[in-house]
Amino acid sequence: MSPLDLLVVAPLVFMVLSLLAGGWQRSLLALAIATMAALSVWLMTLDPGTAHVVGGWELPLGVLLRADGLAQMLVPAVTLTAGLTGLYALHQFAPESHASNAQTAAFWPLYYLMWSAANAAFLTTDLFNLYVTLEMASIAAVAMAAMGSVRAALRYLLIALLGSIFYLLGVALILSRYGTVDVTLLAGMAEADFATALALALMTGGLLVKAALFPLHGWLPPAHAAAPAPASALLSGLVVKIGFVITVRLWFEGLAAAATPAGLHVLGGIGALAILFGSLQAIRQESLKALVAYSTVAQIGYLFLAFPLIAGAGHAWAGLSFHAVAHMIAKAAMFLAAGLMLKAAAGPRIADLAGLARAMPLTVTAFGLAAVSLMGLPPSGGFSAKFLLVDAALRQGQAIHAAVMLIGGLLAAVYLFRPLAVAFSGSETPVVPPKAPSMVAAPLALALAALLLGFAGGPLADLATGGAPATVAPEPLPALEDTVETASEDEQ
Amino acid sequence: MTGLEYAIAGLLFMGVFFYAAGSLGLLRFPDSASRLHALTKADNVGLGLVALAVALHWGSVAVAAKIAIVWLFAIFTAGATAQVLGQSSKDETDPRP
Amino acid sequence: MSLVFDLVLCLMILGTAAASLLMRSALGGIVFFIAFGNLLGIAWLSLGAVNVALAEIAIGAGVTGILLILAHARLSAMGDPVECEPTSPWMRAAVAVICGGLIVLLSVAVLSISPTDRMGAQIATLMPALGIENPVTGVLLAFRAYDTLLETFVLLGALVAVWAIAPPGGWPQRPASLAIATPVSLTVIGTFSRVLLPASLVMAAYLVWTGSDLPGGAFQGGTVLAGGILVAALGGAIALPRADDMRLRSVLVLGPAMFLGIGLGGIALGRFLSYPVGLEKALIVAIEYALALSIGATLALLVAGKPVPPAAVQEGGD
Amino acid sequence: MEALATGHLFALTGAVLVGLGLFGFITLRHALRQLLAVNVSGAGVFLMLGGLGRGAATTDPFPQALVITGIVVAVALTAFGAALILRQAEEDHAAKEDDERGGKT
Repeated sequence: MSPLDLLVVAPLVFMVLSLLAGGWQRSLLALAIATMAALSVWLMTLDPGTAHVVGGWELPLGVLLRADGLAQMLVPAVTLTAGLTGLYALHQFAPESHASNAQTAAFWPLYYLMWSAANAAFLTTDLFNLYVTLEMASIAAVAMAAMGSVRAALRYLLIALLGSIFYLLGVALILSRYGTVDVTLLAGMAEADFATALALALMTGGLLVKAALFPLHGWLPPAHAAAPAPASALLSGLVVKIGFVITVRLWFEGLAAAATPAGLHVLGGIGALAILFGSLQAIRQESLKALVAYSTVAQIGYLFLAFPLIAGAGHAWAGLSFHAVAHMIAKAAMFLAAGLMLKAAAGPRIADLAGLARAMPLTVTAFGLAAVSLMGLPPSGGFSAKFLLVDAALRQGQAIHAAVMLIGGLLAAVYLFRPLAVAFSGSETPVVPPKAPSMVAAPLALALAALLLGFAGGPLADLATGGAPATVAPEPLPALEDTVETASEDEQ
Repeated sequence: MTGLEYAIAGLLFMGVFFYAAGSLGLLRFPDSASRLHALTKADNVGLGLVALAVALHWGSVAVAAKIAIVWLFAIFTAGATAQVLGQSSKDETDPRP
Repeated sequence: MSLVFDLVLCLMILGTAAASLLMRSALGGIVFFIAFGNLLGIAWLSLGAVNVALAEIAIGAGVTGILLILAHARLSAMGDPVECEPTSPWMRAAVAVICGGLIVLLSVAVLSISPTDRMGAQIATLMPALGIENPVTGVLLAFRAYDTLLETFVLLGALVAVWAIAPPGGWPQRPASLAIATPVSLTVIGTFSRVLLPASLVMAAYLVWTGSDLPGGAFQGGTVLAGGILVAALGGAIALPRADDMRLRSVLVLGPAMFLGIGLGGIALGRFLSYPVGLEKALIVAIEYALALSIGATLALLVAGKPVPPAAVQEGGD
Repeated sequence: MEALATGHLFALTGAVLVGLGLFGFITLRHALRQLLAVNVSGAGVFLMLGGLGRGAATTDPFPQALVITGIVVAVALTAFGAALILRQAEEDHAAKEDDERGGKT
C-alpha cells in the first residue's frame, strides 16, 4: 500500500459515490476529509524521494509516482484548502436547499475530480500523465467557472485547450526524441539540442497559459471573479498551481539541460512584470472579487520571479515552495471570506462593504489575516516565503528582483487595505447572523493556517529542500529558523 | 495473372466505374432528388462490386460473410438516410406540410 | 503502401484541413472537417495503426463531427448564423507569418528526429504475461492503465460539466429530443434504428472482445454503441434518460467504478492496478466491457447535450 | 529508407496541421469554429506522434495508445465546449428577447 496512488484514487472513489449518493453529500464529504487527511499525514511521513511505478510496470513504459519535498508540501496544503472549502461549499451547494438546481448536483463530482487532479499533478513525474491530469483539472475548473459566468468559462476553455495543444506538442517531441516521457529518466538523458529546446519552449508556453502568467492571464480575472466563492477559492488556490509545478519539474529537473540562464531570466522578468501589472490592476478594481482575482495574477508572478534565483546562493527553492503553499491557503481564505462579505453587503463593489467589520467581525478578520499573508507581513507564511526569496536575490546581487518583490508587497498593502478600510468604516449595516458556523469557520481556519505557516518556516523549508532536484540548492539550510525569526523581530 | 486475379481486377474496375458515375451524378444532376438517386444507387452497386473483389481476394468464407454484413448495413443506411434527406429537401422546396 | 500514395493522402489531408478552416460557410467547414477526419483515419491505416484509425474515424471524425453539426443546427435555430466577422488582411498576414514560423520550427525539430519503433520490442516481450496479443490494448489497460483510468474520469467529468450548465428549470430533466420532426422520416429511421441498436450492441461487444488480440477495444466499441443509441434517439425508438435516473447514473459510473475496484483489488496483491498472475486477461476484458458500456452512454449523452426544461424537449431536435 | 521517409512525411503533415489549426484559432472569430480549429491542431500533434513512431515495418504501439487517450480526451473537451457555446447563445438570445420586450412596454 502506498499513499501516492491512494491520494489520487480516493477522490475518484468519492466522485463515483457522489454521483450515486443523492442527499448523502454531507456524510460523504466528512468521510472524504477524514480519508484525505489521514493519507496526507502518511505522505508527510514518507522519506523525501519515495517513489514507485503504478501497477509494477517499470519505466520507461509505466508511470512513476513520487513524493518529493514539493509534493509533500503541496498535497497536504491541497487537503487543507479543499477540505475547508468543501465545508464552506456544503452550505452553498446544500442538497436540501436547492434540490432542483443543476449546480448543486454537479458541484460535488466536479469538486472531487479537481481534488484528484491536483494531487495527481503534484505526485506524478510522467509528462503524458500530466497532460491527462491537466485536462481533468480543466474540465472541473471550467465547469465551476461556468457556474458564475458562461462567457468567461467559454473563453477560459478555449484558451486552456490551446495551452494543452502546445503542451502536448512538446510532449510529442520529447517522446519521439528520447523514447520516454518520465521526468526522472529525462533528467539523465536530456541534451541541449534544438528539438529539446523547442519542446521546452512549447510546453512552457502552454503551461504559462494554464498558470495565468502575465501576459497570458487574460482569462483568469473574469473567470475567477464571477465563479461562486468556493469555486473561486479552488480555482485560484489549486488549479493555477498545477501549471506552475509542471513548469518547475521541466526547468529544474527533466529538461534542465536545455534550460538556459537566459530562458530563466526571461521567465523571471515576466514574473516581475506580472507582479507589477497584477498589483496595479488590483488597485484599479472597483469590485471586491475582481480585486482578489487580480491579486492572484500578481502573486503568480512571485513564483516565476524566483526561477533565475533557484540555482544560486540562498534558499530560493524553499521560498518558492513556501510561496506556492502560502498563496494557496491565503487566497482560498480570502475568496471564501469575500464570498461571505458580498452576501451581506449591498452590492459587489468595494464601496458597498461599509460597516461589515461590525456586522461580521470574524469574516472580516479572516480577510484581514489572509491579507497579512498575501502582503508578506510577519509572522505569516507569505512573509517567510518572500523573506527567503528576497534574501536569495540580495545574496546573488539581483537588486532589481529584490526591489520588485518589495514594491509588490507595498502595492499589495495598498490594494488589500482599501476593502478593509471600507469594511471598518461606517456602522449602518445591521449585524448579520451567520448562515452556518462552518461557513464562517472555514475562511478563518484557512487564514489562521496561512498565518501559522510562518512559525513552521524552518521545518517546512527543510521539507521542501529534502527532495529537491539536483540542480537546486547546493548548500544545506543552516539554522534557517533563526534567520527568519531574527528578521521578523527586526522588522517589528 | 491467374483467372481469379483477372476477375478481382475486373470487379474492382467496374466498382470504381459505378463510384465515378455516382460522383459525376452528384456533381452534375440538377436537384436534390436526382443527386440522391445517383449517390445511393450507383454507389451501393460500386461498393458491392468492390466488396466482392475483396472477398475473392481473401478467399475466406468468414471474411466474405463479414464483408457481406458490412455491405448489407451500408445499403440499409443508404436507404434510410436517402429517405430523410429527400424528405427534408422536399420540405425546404415545398413549404406546404 | 507506396510513398506516392502517402504523399497524395497527405496533400488531401492538408487540403481538407485548410478548407475546413478557411471556408466562409461554417457548415461547409464542418463537413470538410469530417472528410479530414476520415482521411486521417486512412493515414493511420497507412501507418499500420489500425487501432488508432478506428478511434480517429469513430471519435475524431464521427462523434466530433456530429457534435459540431448539432451545435451548428441548434445555433442556427436560435438565429446565430455562425458567421465570423472578417479579420483585417494585415492581421491575417501577421498571424500567417507567426504560424508559418511555428511550422518551420516544428519541421526542423521533426527532421532532427529519426522515426523509429522505440518501444515495440520491449512491449512485445511483456505481452505474453498479459495473455492478450494487441499491444495497444496492452499499453492502454496494463502498462499505462493509470492514464486510461484518469481518462475515463475526464469523460465522465465532461458529462457532469455539461449537466452543470443546464438552464433554469432544466435540472434534472432530459436533453433536448433528437427525434426527427417529419413523421414519415421518423418512421423510416425508427424502423432502421430498431435493427441498428441491437446490431450496434453486438458490434460493440465484438470490437471489445476482438480488441484483446486484434485491433479494437473499449473506446472503439463504446463509440459504436453511442452511434447506435444516437440513431435510435433520432428515430424516436428510445427516449433519452433524465439526468437523475439512477439506472443511467449506474451505467455511467459502471466502467470507471469497475476500473477503480479492480485497481484497488490489486493493492491486496501488492500495488494499485497490478493484475494477479493468471487473471490478467479476464480482468482486462471485464474492465473493457464495463468501460465500453459506460463510454457508449457517456458519449451519446455528451452529443445530446445538457438537460432542458420539459417544454423545450420537443423543439430542440431539428 | 522508405519507412523513414513515410514517418517524416506524416510527421511533417502533422506539423503543418498544427500551424493551420493555430491560424484558424486566431483568425476565426466564432467559438464553434475555434473549437474546430483546436481539433485540427490536436489531430496534427497526434499525427506527429504516429509518424515519428514509424519503424521499418511497424508503428510503435506506445504512441498509438497515447494518441487514443488523446483523442478521447479531446472529444470530451470538445463536447463540453459545444455545450458552453450553446448555453452562451441561449443566454444572449434570452437577453435580446428581454430587451425587445422591454423596448415595447
